[in-house]
Amino acid sequence: MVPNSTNNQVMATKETSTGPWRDAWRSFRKNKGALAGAGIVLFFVFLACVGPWLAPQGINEQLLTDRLKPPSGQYWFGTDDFGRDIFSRIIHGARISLMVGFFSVIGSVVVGSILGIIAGYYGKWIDMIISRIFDIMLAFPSILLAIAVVSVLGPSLQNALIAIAIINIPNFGRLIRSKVLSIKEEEYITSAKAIGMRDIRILFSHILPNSMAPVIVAGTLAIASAIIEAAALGFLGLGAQAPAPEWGKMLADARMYLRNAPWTMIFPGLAIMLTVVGFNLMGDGLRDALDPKMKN
Amino acid sequence: ACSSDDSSDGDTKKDNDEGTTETAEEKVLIFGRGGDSVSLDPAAVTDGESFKVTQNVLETLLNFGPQDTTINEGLATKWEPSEDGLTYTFTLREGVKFHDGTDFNAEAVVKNFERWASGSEDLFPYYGSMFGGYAGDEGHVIESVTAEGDYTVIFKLTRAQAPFLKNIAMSPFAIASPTAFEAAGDKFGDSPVGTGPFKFVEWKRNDSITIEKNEEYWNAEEPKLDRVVFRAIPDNSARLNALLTGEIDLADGVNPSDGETVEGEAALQLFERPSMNVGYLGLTSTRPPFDNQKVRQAVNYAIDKQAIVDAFFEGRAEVAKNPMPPSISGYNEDIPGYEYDPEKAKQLLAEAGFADGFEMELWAMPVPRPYMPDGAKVAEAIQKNLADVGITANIVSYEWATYLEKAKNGEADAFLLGWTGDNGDADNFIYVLLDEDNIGSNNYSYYSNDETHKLLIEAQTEVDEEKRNELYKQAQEIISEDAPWVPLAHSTPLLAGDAEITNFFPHPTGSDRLNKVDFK
Amino acid sequence: MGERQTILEVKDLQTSFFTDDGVIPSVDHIDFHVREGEILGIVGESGCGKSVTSLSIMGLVPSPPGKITSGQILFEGKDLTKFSEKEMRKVRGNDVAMIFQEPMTSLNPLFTIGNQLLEAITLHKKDWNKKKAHARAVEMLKLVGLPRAEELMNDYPHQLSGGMRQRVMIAMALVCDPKLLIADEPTTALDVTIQAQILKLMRELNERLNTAVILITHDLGVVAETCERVVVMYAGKVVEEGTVDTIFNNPQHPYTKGLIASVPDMRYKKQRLYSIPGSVPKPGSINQGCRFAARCEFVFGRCTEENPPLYETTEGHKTRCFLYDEKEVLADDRAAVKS
Amino acid sequence: MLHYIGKRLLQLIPVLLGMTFVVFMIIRAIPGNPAQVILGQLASKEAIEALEIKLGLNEPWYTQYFDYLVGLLKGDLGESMRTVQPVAEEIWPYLAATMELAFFAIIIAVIIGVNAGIISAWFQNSWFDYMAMVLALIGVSMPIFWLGLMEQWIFGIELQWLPTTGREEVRDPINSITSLYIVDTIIQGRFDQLGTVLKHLVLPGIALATIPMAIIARMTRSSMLEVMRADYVRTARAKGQKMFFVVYKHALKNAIIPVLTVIGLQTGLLLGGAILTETIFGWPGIGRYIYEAISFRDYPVIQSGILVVAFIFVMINLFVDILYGLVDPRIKYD
Amino acid sequence: MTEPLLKVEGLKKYFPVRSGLLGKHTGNVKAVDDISFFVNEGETLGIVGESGCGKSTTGRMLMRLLEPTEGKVTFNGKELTNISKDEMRKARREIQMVFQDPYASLNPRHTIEKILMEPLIVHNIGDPKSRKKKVHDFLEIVGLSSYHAKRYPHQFSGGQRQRIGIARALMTNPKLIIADEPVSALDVSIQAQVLNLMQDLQKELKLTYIFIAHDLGVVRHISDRVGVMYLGRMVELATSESMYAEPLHPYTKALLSAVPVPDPEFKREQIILEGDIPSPSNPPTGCTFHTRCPFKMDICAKDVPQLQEAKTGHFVACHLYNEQLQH
Ligand SMILES: Nc1ncnc2c1ncn2[C@@H]1O[C@H](COP(=O)(O)OP(=O)(O)OP(=O)(O)O)[C@@H](O)[C@H]1O
Ligand SMILES: Nc1ncnc2c1ncn2[C@@H]1O[C@H](COP(=O)(O)OP(=O)(O)OP(=O)(O)O)[C@@H](O)[C@H]1O
Ligand SMILES: [Mg+2]
Ligand SMILES: [Mg+2]
Repeated sequence: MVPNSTNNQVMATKETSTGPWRDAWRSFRKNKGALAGAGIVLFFVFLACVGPWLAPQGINEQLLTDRLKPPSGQYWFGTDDFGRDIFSRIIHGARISLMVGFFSVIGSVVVGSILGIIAGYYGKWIDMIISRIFDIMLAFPSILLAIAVVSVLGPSLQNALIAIAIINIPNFGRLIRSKVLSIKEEEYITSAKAIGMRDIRILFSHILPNSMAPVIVAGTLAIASAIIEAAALGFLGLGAQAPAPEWGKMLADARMYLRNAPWTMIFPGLAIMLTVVGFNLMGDGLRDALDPKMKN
Repeated sequence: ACSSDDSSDGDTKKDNDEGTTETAEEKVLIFGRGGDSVSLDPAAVTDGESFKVTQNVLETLLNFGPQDTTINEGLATKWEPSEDGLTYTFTLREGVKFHDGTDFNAEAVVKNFERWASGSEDLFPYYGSMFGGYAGDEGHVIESVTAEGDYTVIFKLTRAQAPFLKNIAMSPFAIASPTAFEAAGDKFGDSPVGTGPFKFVEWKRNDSITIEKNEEYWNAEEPKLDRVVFRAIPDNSARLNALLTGEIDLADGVNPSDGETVEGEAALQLFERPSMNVGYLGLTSTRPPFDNQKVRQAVNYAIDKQAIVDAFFEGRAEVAKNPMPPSISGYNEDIPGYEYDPEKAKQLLAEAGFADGFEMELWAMPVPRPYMPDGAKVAEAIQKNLADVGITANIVSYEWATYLEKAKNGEADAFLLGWTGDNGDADNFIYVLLDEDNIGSNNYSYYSNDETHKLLIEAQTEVDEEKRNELYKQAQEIISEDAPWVPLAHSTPLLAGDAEITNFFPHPTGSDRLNKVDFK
Repeated sequence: MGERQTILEVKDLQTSFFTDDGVIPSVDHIDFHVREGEILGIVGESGCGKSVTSLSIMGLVPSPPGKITSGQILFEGKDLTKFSEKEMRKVRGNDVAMIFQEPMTSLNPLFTIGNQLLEAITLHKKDWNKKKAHARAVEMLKLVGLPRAEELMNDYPHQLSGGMRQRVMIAMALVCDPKLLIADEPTTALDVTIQAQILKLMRELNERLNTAVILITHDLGVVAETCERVVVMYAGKVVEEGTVDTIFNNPQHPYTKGLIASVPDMRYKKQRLYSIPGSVPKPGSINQGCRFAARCEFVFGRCTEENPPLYETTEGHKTRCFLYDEKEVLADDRAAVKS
Repeated sequence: MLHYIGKRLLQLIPVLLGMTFVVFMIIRAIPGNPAQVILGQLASKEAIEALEIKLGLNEPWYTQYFDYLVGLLKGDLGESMRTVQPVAEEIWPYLAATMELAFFAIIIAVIIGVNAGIISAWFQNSWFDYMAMVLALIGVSMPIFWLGLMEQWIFGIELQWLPTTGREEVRDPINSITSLYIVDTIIQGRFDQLGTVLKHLVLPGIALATIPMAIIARMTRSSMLEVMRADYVRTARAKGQKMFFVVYKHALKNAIIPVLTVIGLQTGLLLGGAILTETIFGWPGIGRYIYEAISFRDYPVIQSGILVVAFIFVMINLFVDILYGLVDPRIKYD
Repeated sequence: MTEPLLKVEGLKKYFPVRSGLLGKHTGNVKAVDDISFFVNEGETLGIVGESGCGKSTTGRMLMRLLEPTEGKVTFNGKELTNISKDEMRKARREIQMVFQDPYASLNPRHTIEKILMEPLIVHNIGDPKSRKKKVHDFLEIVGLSSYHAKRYPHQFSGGQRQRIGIARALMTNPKLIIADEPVSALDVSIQAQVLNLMQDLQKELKLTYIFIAHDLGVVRHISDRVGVMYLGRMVELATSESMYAEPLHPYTKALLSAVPVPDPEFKREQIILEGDIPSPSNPPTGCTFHTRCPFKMDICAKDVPQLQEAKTGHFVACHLYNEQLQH
């Protein structure tokens, strides 16, 4: 008699077949800022993918007779001191910046996650050691660490990427460690234990998926800062090498033309800012959508 | 022994007080530059930023000309070489006092040379390299330095050294107060005491060095300025900004691209430092394919030097064809140099068996230098030129110290580098940069040729100027043919200053004497 | 017992939340009143709008997204909904005070008990000097039965147990002699033995100070033991109102009946609990008809079409159910069936 | 409390020790020989070898490391290979310059960031909130060197309002006693000079403050939003407290703890991470000092410089942890 | 008398309190301190007590979700406290648990189907198809529908989630279910639904329950026997009739009298206890209740009273009922 009473219950939500991800997407979709951010990011991802076919010029088509030409119908963003089309270079550069962002963050997420999970899940002395390593890395002035790493490996885009990945490891490591620690205490973990589940399965089936949301959020935001860090390394001459159109390097190279040919600085600067704003907006939106604590 | 320190300290304070009360009439020159000095003991350092300061605090026995490297009076008023070139007699200026009040005399000169000769390369690096080593070393050129009376010093050499007088005129061999350096020991470089037109006042590390007028300077007319402050502003653009805002009066290391801007500003003037340098693309002749002379020549033909000079030196440089600038005696005008000729280059490549080109690393300097204001950009331009003849050049760069070390180890295929002369002697270019003796040192391209070696060694001891020049010209011919480098440019480094500045003559060595400088 | 003055009258109050999912009327046209010195209980299940009602009275509905969308709250004849924020501030803590459900979180953890008590005093007694205020604070702490009152003034909330904190909250609410005290589930977070202490204290204080109390709770037992009159809420509506005795002895609304029947009684063992089928509707999901219709055993056509009004069946006993509409012939019969 | 500090300091030892080790190994992995760098391009092989012996570079790394640690224990930070000065003596003016700049920046960042965050949270979704958050977003999205150059261009050159480089008006130099010019000018009563010192701080200070300001503003906002929903905030309002005091007294004190963490972290980051700002604004700070030491392979300077910066970083964070206890009586140190 | 399904002897759980530099062990939180009881097959044992008295700790130790500090748990003749972890894991097939918080105990990222399937996969029961069928069957059994299988926990109300929690506990056909405050978080009307469901299931599936709660009414309603805990100790254990009709321990008396009864006409003498529950990290000596006890004697502060049978089937740990004292 009791069971049948539920059939006429009013369901809590009208839509059927939704999941946490879909829910997150719904809340994300409502957030205008986040959508704008995602739009910007998608736009740059698009550029990165098809840029080479879109750009009117290659990355190193010099025309020394057309040096430092202001923006015009022919050169939308003007030309640089080699007479190269800045517009084309920025389009090509999207790929570099996104690559640095994505891969460095993936690198630090992978390494950071492994260390963080081990520390958080196994605790005790392993946690002690890993946490101390994180402390050491965090106490390092990060830009100096990056410079030192690039100095060891030699300046190149790939090495800049590695350096940025390294300096971000402890951030992710600590994030995941604390997440694992808190999820470990959740009741659904106890309930998984209560049904007799093995530790390792609990780790992969319950703890990991549930710690992903903050990692995705932090990762998106970290991509933003990685792009800026790459630009800073580029500015110091420690990033991508010529003639790669890395935006930070373009800025650094153009710095002496700030007065004579401001477009050489303005456009790459705007490109960096826009991309970074895009990732930040998207990250904030994801945080609101994925991190229930922030939900009102 | 401490008295000298104390008195100079006392002076400093007193003058400081005066300084602050009389700011209105004081003539202060603020000289912005790219880096700080390492030490103010000129003998102990090799960097130009140190000499920029010491040049005005300590003086050498002989001076270079105002804008060249001819030999002029300094602390010595007369100098006489013996016939065989083994003995030099210097007559010293009388009535000169060090800033600490002690007398400048022959004794002081002897003590300075004794100090250097008893040192080692890490203490007094230039002494060893210019005079063949230190006391007791086999190659040491200076056999003895002796005082005869108060104002005569006699140098005895073990063998003739052609550029000896030029060496004596170099900044590192400025005479310091023996009382001071004996008292200060290692710390002498913190507060140098010399006879120069300016006295050392204060050093705020990485920020500023202040020197002030030496009221007791032997030339009563000089200096005109009351105080000079050397400020370190590493970024070229920022330095120029500081000049534009009036925070500094004179800026070293102006980007060629900013030359026009400065010329366009009424309140500013542009100074050109006479060129005494060479910027080049070194081709490591031990590394294939650059062990092939034809390939090296092909690369020489492939690069459009004029375009590079126009674009990245903004035309403020002379296209180079020899390893040294034309202002140096012994320069060979008759060398034709390599014209920009991609066809010829391709042909040579084909002859060498590289019709389809090849792939190589092209090393780009990570730092600006007067002889190469922007290595990375020059590299990009070269990369393009090489691509046009079928050579794929990948630009690589290392952090500066690594760059030099790796290049020195012969790890580079082709690398950008350059050299600013120390004393304006041909030896200081050709021998130092291209002789087989200097492989593993400054001969980064690993060029070795017995013929040039013979010529260059002979020239070192040849006292007759004519004959010596002839030897160098021969060497240049051979080098041009062997093409271990692509000489690119002899640049004219730029400085910018307040329009009010007068009598500032930038010196080709990079160390400027400011004793005549004045404000309108 | 003489007829007491009504000090608070809530008329047709509607408070809505303007959310992304639309406008949710969490409190939907409710009416009730409180008389001087009485304890009025408001019961209802989670989410039925009890807290929103009390916050509406205090003018503390979080805004945005909440807003009082219609109705009046007459406190001593003056409509609080028309008050400016400044006027409201004078009322809060002074004429109407409130204590909240969670004694653990309702005190600011970073300030001493004394500091928070004194704040409550000096806000309204501007002319009192420090000493007087302090004396009053200590007096109140003693009044609510806290030992070591002087020392407690310098303690921080975390140094106190839950029961003690709730006593502090009560002291703080009563410090300015309010005419009305709203207690929003003051004992829900406490253990039974501590709950008994607090409820006893509240009854005593009510008698001694003659402060009117609105006691909000979801525990029918608490209501039965503490209150004089009861308002039963369901999904933002008042469904029944009456004295404690009538509500418990003669519940009329099917919801009230079900509620009372579904509580396990400690005194005897029921073979099987009565259970109301289904669950509480999400606010705003039912706009038409009686909100309880979907769970009601006695549902009939009209229930899902019209919104039932409050029928006053006997003096002071009101029910929002068509079963008590005189027009409904069947009503009496049906009601008889159950009770 | 003292016990707690002692314990924390003890815990620092392995971190700092690990730190020295990491730095030691990394810098030795950088290709390039200090002896070569010191002696310059002219140096002969023999000279380099001789200098290596003199600098102890020929010893195996563990001997060098051990010697360095022994030196550290004696309070000896080593001697700069380049300037032949004891690092301990040399480092202070650089550190002072950076500290002055970093603290100035963090103070700007805190004052503006915290207040902007509070007001944004208080008036959530108001135009102020939107503006402040958009600005904060742009703040974290801007490469700092580009901001610095733009600042110089606009406020220095075009408007001529503020000096663009250095710490002082060199025509009227400051008599340095502590190397902290603000302190120096005050103790000497030179308030005119204090003005110029502050003026010099403005542009680099703003460049440096931008990112922490934005981060602090966002952090404060979200922390405040959370706290403003707390029950005790409602309690305070129910007492009849003014909104201003509710926000600035009750809510802020609770919201500030996560913000303090951020402030501590950011202050620490500024100390070592101001290299670009220091370069662009010709600021003789520790970041540039270490950066240049890296390019000169001045091992002792790099090792000790980074160690000092890291030490200050952890000390600041320790200080922040102690601050927590002052703010929050629930936190006990034992 | 047959052997009880579960027997607990001298169970203890001390949580170490660490402090100082190296985390020196400076004391213990005696969360559970020497309790013994048994549960017969098919019956429901209720455990009541105020917050922090060690109810959940006890429940968790029975399944070794927490390792007991001391004591013996025998289930179905097997001593659970000395088998290996892996064996214990397997033994959990027989003992299952229902948790208090219907929101926190379900992984928000898994569908109901996945949540319910998990115990079957873990214990390797059946093949995918039969598992699916079983999931659907049990959804029906707990009063949900099979179309709910594809949904996520947040799409259900609290009562529905608790049904899911119960279904999960039933998936492996356990003998014993430990329910830790399964209805505390639920509204009254929903609470009744869940209690009814649990009773129905017990009958149908011959389940044994250990039912932990703090609501005395609920416990009385569902339990055959009731144990009362105070500060880590079991102070009274009896059939629910006996316990509610005639509580012996002063604490139980006070507890029962403090419970508000939803009947305005019901009048009784309330025993209002003074003060708060002491901290388990620093429990009073002797009888832990003596600090609040209205009938305190000298011995109470000294000796720990043992749980002993005062009447048939009615155990109490109080010196008032100590035979030695009575002569
Ligand atoms: N800030 C808010 N935003 C949106 N909706 C709200 C907000 N606060 C309350 N509500 C809605 O108002 C309804 C009534 O909430 P209220 O807090 O008054 O319930 P309650 O009866 O006090 O329940 P409980 O017993 O859980 O305290 C809730 O269903 C909720 O959806
Ligand atoms: N992991 C732990 N470490 C230290 N102390 C603990 C731990 N778990 C529980 N305790 C303590 O043990 C005591 C008993 O806790 P337990 O959770 O068993 O109580 P409970 O009776 O279930 O209470 P509630 O009704 O609040 O659920 C409490 O005082 C608690 O603080
Ligand atoms: Mg409520
Ligand atoms: Mg519990």
